[in-house]
Amino acid sequence: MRIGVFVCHCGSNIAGTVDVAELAKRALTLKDVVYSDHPMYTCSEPGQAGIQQAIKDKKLDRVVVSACSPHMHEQTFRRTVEGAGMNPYLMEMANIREHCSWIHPDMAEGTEKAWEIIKMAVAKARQLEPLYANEVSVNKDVLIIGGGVAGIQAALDLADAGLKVTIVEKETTIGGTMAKLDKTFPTIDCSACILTPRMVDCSQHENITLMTYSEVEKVSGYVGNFTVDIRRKAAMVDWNKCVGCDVCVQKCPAKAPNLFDEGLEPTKAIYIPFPQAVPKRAAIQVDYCRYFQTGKCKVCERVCPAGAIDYEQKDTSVTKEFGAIVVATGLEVFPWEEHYSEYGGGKIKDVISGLQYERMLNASGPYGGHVRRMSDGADPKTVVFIQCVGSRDESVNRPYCSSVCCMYTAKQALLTKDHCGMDTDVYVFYIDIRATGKGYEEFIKRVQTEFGVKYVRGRVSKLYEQDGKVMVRGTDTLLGEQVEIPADLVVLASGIQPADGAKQLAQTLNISYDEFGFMKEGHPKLRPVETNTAGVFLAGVCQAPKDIPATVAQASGTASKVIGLLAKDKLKTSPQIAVVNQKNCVSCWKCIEVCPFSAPEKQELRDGTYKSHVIETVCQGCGICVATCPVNTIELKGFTTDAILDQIEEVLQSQL
Amino acid sequence: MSRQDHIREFAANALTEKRVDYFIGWKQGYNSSEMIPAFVTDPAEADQLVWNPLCHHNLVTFIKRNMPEPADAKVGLCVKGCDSRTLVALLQEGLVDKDRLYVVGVPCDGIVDRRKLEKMFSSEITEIEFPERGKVKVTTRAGETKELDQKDVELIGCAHCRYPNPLYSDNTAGPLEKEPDREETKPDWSALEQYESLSDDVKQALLEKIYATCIRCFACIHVCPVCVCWDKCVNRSRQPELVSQKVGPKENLLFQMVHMFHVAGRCPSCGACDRACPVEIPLGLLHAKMNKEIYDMFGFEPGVKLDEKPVFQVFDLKDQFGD
Amino acid sequence: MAEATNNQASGAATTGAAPGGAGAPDRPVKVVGIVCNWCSYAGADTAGVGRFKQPANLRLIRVPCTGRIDPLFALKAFEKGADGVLISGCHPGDCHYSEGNYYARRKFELAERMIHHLGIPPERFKWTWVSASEGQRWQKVVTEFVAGVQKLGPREGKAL
Amino acid sequence: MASKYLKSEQLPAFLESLAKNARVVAPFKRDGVTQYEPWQSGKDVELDVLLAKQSPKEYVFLQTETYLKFGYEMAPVPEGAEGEDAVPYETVKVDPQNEAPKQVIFGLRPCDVRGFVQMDQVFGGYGGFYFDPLYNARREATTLLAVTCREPRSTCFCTSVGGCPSSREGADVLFTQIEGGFFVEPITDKGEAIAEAAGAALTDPTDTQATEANEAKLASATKVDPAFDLEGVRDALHDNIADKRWADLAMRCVSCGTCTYVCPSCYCFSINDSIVETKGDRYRCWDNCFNPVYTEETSGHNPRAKKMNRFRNRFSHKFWYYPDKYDSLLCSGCGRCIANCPTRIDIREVIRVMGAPKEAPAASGAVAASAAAAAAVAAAADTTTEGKEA
Amino acid sequence: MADTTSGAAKKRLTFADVVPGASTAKAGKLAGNSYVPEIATVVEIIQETPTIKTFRMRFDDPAVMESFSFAPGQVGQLGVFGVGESTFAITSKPSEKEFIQFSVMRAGEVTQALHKLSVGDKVGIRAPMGCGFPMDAWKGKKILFVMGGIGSAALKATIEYCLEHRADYQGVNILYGATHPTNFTYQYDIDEWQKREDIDLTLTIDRECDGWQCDVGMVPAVLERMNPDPANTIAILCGPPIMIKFALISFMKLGFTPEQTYTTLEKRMKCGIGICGRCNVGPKYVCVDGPVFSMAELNELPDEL
Ligand SMILES: Cc1cc2nc3c(=O)[nH]c(=O)nc-3n(C[C@H](O)[C@H](O)[C@H](O)COP(=O)(O)OP(=O)(O)OC[C@H]3O[C@@H](n4cnc5c(N)ncnc54)[C@H](O)[C@@H]3O)c2cc1C
Ligand SMILES: Cc1cc2nc3c(=O)[nH]c(=O)nc-3n(C[C@H](O)[C@H](O)[C@H](O)COP(=O)(O)OP(=O)(O)OC[C@H]3O[C@@H](n4cnc5c(N)ncnc54)[C@H](O)[C@@H]3O)c2cc1C
Ligand code: SF4
Ligand code: SF4
Ligand code: SF4
Ligand code: SF4
Ligand code: SF4
Ligand code: SF4
Repeated sequence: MRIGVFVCHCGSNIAGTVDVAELAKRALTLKDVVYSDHPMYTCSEPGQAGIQQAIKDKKLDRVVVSACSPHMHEQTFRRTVEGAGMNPYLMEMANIREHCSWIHPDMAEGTEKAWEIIKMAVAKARQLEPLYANEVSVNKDVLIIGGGVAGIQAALDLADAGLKVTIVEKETTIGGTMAKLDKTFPTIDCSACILTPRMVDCSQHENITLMTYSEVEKVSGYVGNFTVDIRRKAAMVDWNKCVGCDVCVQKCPAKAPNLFDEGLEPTKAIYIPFPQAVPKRAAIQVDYCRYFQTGKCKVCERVCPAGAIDYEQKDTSVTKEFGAIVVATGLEVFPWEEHYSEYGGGKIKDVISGLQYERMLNASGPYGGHVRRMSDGADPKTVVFIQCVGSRDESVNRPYCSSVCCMYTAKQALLTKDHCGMDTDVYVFYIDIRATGKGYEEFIKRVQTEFGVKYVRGRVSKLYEQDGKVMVRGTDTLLGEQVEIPADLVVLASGIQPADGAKQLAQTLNISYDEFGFMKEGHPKLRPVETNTAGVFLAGVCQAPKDIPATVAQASGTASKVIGLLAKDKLKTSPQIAVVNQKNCVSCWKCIEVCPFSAPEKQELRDGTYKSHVIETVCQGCGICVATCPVNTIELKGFTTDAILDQIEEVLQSQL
Repeated sequence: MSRQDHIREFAANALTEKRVDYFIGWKQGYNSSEMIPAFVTDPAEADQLVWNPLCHHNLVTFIKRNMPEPADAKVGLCVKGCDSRTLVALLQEGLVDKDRLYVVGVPCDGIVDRRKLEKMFSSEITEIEFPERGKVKVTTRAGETKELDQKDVELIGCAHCRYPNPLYSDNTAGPLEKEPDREETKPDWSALEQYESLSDDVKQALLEKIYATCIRCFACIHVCPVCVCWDKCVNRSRQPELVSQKVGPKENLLFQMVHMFHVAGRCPSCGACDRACPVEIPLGLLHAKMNKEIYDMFGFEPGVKLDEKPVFQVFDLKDQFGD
Repeated sequence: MAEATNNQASGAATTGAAPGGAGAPDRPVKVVGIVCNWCSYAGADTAGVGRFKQPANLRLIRVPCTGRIDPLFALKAFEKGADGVLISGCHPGDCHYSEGNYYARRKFELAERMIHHLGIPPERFKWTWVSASEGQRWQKVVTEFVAGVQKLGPREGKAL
Repeated sequence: MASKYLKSEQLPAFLESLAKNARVVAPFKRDGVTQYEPWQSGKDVELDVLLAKQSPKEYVFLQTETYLKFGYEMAPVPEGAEGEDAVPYETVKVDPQNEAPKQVIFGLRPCDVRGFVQMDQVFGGYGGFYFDPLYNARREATTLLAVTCREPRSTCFCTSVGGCPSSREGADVLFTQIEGGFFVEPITDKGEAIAEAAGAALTDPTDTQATEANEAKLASATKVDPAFDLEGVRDALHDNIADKRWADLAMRCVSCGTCTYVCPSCYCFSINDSIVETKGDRYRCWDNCFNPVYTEETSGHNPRAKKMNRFRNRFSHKFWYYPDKYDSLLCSGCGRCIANCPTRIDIREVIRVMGAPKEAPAASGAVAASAAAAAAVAAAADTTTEGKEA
Repeated sequence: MADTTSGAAKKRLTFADVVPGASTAKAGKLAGNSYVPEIATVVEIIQETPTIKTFRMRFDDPAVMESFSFAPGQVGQLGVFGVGESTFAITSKPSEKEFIQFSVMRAGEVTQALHKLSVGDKVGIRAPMGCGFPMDAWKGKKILFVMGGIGSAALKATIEYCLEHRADYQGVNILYGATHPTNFTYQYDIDEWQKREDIDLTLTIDRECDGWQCDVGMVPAVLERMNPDPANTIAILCGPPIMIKFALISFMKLGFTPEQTYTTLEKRMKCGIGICGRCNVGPKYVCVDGPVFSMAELNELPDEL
């Protein structure tokens, strides 16, 4: 073996406190080191050329660059040696700047430590093996899970860029939460007016395939080559025939809860969520359908002009291949009824959630936009809003801020005045106002001053019914006194949480999530739309609470990342990954158990036994499996156990 | 019917009816003071099987990776309370095939520590009888005979056994033994206290002395039922060479630490390793401490619940240690 | 045990260096650090960039993730004569591979307790979390740890 | 050579005299376990426990023995050198190790001694094979002071393999415990030298003491239970090589190798290197044929992959392979492997079953006093009266 | 072959009997410390196939180089200090005096370290070991070499010997198989052999491959097609265990007797001098009784190959 050692001066950055010339000389006494040099700036043009020259002249087969942090220049020097025909992974760096010269002002001390750092690097270099990056071809289709505004935005961006997109949406229509909203803050423009055209775009775009009423069941494969099983739920209606005429819904005799209207008023067993649904197709909720429950009825079948009803329909499953996956599963309203017994736990009719109120305000909602008391349908005179229900509340395990409630409460307060008249008393109980977006603070001010909404700082401790009113008891912490307001209607700014089933989906996709089920980004700052599983991206509230502008921005960001990824025909995967030496594998499967990416799999050998095998393209090279394998038969290339042990021994050599 | 008769009858039936190809139990060794594992294939030999407080072998060892051949053989097996926990530990990880096993649980009221006995007599022990429950009658080669209380000569773990009744079995040999109230009482680690109270230097010196005697025969590892890699043990590997093949107190102790980490969360302190060590190294000292700390960290007892996973193969976001 | 000559006594024989006499009790201690690439190695870089002075007793080994660190590495280091072992990685929740440090902390915690059981004072082994931005914290961790180890002094002639 | 008498009280003084010129090793009890250990004054030799846990072989055939030290050096580049000359080149220095301090092992049993005799053939170049300098250097520097067994254990079977509890074969001095002390018989020159060096600690024995010693020897020989008939064992093992009963017998074995490590005659070893940076050593250390990776080749192919193969190898080695090569057995009947096996695998049983000719199935239970045992007793009686050169 | 059963020298030898440097064959075996390798320097490295390199080394001590000789079929322990030793067949020409050559397939630890060597690096060699082929006894016979993969290394020296003493043998016939054309070792020699009239060389690869002109098929099948005449022939077989297994069946089909069929065994070994007890197949030790065995001998041994 022939190792070359290059001890960088880095101007005076290193040479100032480390005797680089001395180290270069001493390096020649190390086993296998046949060449050393101490360039002024190793990373500079001449410095790199010097390394390349030495590789050729001295027939070096390993190079140790003793300079700055590998985070700084590992890539640089890998390219350097590669340029001289050497495998890039045969270069090792010794960090004698950040970890030495810059923190040890004493020359003698610094030089001594640098010497040991170099020795360790040489010891590691001896263990290095040439590694070769794997290339995999890339499927250019993208799967988007969730058809809310995030999914829609990403889909359109991607489709416009020429990529084929499939949206899988679990409801019968796309649109998500935003489709339920009335107006949107801070501009008070109509939610449907801006969303529905985009929904229609989606359905008409030649590059977009909509798969509504569907769910992702199984995902296998890896970046560029995912295989996904998608289950399409049986709607009991043949969607190829259904024209969305709504006749069946009108004639259906069976009532069913209307989830789109957040349960305010019932719909029918056969339903179309809302008039602008895309696709606009009917589906039967079999649990409520008279035919399915009693075996008699079939009214819809009789009335359907298209003959689309099909009571025998079964779930179907399709398997598709994708190159990238975008998760945009959005949100769900915090189920406050289960947690806030002090607010009546859902038993007081005139206490409703913010999203229910959106439906109430909405002109296409159950009450045509008429705000009314749920108990008697009367116009409310006093409306009280309570913020932070299920947000920033440790006691219900929701310590995070839902980020949109302050704003939508202000919006709803304003709309209340608008719908019910300026003389309506509107109170908002708040803890802090978070209005950080563009024009948001101004909006709040307007609501307070222009519309006379009374903001009370404090928590509401109890809601109870008295004389047909909802008594709101709380403290005004600014005044420091108890307040009690008899309200006609109380709207809870219930917080938001990840969509139902987000955790399971994350597990299916092998991405991580926090304890609430929000999916985790690759890095909070630097990789905000990627996940740690290559090829899986995030958009919208599934990652963290955010409002529509932020959602859309993130969705477009994601789209551009996906485009960037799929612009390549081949993907290079890092070769610094785990490999199983199957000779010694005892099939204990602990590696499979612990790998965060499900990279190891059971592989059947010719003799019928099973041994572990790491799928190269899935492995991210963390090495958790390596430290877990009891027989140490998995090696992490580039960080082998032998290399680590050799470094340990090298450090302690003088100790022995 | 005594437990022993139950085992014999069960084994004979299972073999006759071909429900199992082998039945693993205990039988007498070269004299009545030694019980050894028995592999019975012929129903007629079932009456060799015995059950008494000398049946210390943890038979789960024989089914871990070197299950009797052929690979689809069905095996009948006796387990005591502590043995059953090692079986559960293997089942938790899917390392043995439940469907090939027929497990006879043997409720146990304590196993005699033969080594403790040996140290009480100057002459070789040639005969041990159990005239009544709780009594041990020992006869030596020199002809000396002595009757002892079983409780006085039991294995160290038996006094505080929390699971005298097998936790996994298809059939139970006789009535259950009385169990401690596990809600009320915590595991007892008083045996460790004396060691724990020593100073660091004294501990080091003591360990050095103890581990200097290890001959690296690997008996401890090979009898350990939950060690699944015995034939590929990393302690014998040169690539990577985690532990040198040299013998010396450092290496020997490191080698035990490797074993310890590999069984952490899976070893219920069944004591098989301790009893197998020819030079009588108190290996239980490590395992008991490990289990104590694991209990302290996770409230976890290895090999108790079938649906649990060993604690080091999983994690919990809410783990409370570290800074 | 048979021979207590250099043949059987471990380690010492390999290099031929005289073990006992070498390293007078006042020699500076040697601490082995094993850190993850993404947080603590970068944190140490940050400390360097900030010119935060640290004792020169630490030697760092870079691994991708704390999940890669077998607790036995620490024991191996002690076997080979390390005076202290420091392990550091990303804060829980920040693991580059999302879960590595959750597994790791369980193992390190057990390792720490067992290391003490072996008679190695707890001050000689530390595992902690330092993020890439926490240069100052890195400095503090290193300085305090090394000071603690130095106080106990070099380890000589111990079983492990 | 004249026999002597050593008073029990004189034993420490006697050992002290030996310790002047050599290291003295003897069985001692520590924490209830008897082992051969270097003697220090004040320690009480343990002779009541018949056999130390391990055989004394580790004092001659070390468990870890560094036999080569080596160091790489990069030859320094001459000042001002250029081109190829400026490339440092590697040299390696090797330094063979073969130290063998003088030692006396006291208190071994005749079966322990026999272990050495058997190993001597392997390491000593018998039959034109290689001569092992490491073993032989230590062997030559070692003097063996054997003690006649008083109370054979139930696992002893030396008489079945041609030994006897008072055998002089291979010993330098034989001690026999009698009333108040030991009857001491120097056998070889080395033994004679020891006796001389002991000086006044040894006295001339009386005739009664000689008779007493004789009786003690005879008594102990008859106390060893016959285990099997050696006749035809080798051929039977050969014929039974593919017999299914091997697998049945091996069933209970856990393949640990304890039996081989405690055995006075097992000698398999491995060779390993260790290196830190440029300096390292090559050492040999005990290994055993039960080690599952013992014969495993790099490809993963293992000629003795099954426990049964390894099990069969050990017993066949002792009673067939070795005899074919060296014309004697590789077992001294000490029974250590039986007593220390975690599952008490009984070599006697194995030989009874597998060493019996195929057509005549082995009689279960003990074999009637075999010819070999009878002969051994007779021989014991013989050797007591007159010293015979080994 | 060593006389294994004589039990002749019943006296325990001492150092005095083993004079270092003694020259008779037997004393030579007993002389010195057989564990201490001779130091040699790598003088040339030839990359034979992606996983096989041939190393030529020269003993640092010129006297050792000069006196070094071996019989075809003999092996040596080649080691890298700090990593260990492994057994390899000596592949130089028996008459070669300039260097000693081994061909090493990258497999485990030692071979990996060997593959990392550069020219000028030091190694330790203990050679020769074991017994060679009874070349003298085979004079006047036809020799048929059947080899696969790295098995060629074991037979290389023997082939060279036959070619050097071509007149002594009635015929030299080589059948050499590899998985792929790039996996043939000694390509330069093969070219040479192909040109020679007095060698009958058949090359075969497992599966069709572009540009391949010789045979296609597994060695045993090709062997049967070749249909060699067993009369006055010695067959020597070496290759992976699976090839040996099936080639043997073919040989028996072709009418070869176990006595005229030879192979060289690979067993894990450490000491290489018949002590450590690792390479035995029953009472035979590959390192001293082998590695060369006739099938007749092997049939006597336990089924532990
Ligand atoms: C009461 C209320 C009022 C609000 N008012 C405003 C406002 O005025 N202005 C503003 O900017 N923001 C407002 N917001 C926030 C806004 O609703 C969100 O920012 C936005 O809807 C997030 O979009 P999304 O696409 O991420 O999620 P969503 O709109 O929730 O879409 C997610 C979609 O994914 C589908 N899905 C979920 N799981 C799966 C699965 N497993 N498989 C397939 N499909 C799945 C869902 O059915 C849904 O269609 C308000 C929020 C609430 C609760
Ligand atoms: C007589 C003989 C001749 C051989 N000739 C050649 C040859 O010419 N070219 C060649 O490439 N290979 C040859 N081999 C095989 C070669 O010895 C192994 O490939 C080599 O030992 C692998 O060692 P390793 O250190 O790389 O593997 P590791 O698995 O790391 O080896 C560890 C130890 O196991 C031993 N070992 C493991 N496998 C074998 C094996 N198959 N044979 C012997 N010892 C083993 C070695 O002693 C080594 O020190 C020969 C083997 C024998 C017995
Ligand atoms: S290194 Fe191991 S644990 Fe990490 S991703 Fe790869 S296979 Fe999974
Ligand atoms: S952890 Fe290791 S031994 Fe277990 S299955 Fe995975 S690779 Fe095999
Ligand atoms: S059983 Fe005892 S002597 Fe044998 S390896 Fe284990 S601890 Fe060491
Ligand atoms: S380590 Fe010992 S106590 Fe623990 S399971 Fe294994 S044999 Fe039993
Ligand atoms: S094989 Fe057993 S009885 Fe024979 S010498 Fe060895 S240990 Fe003693
Ligand atoms: S016979 Fe006993 S001691 Fe020997 S390997 Fe088998 S179980 Fe271990």
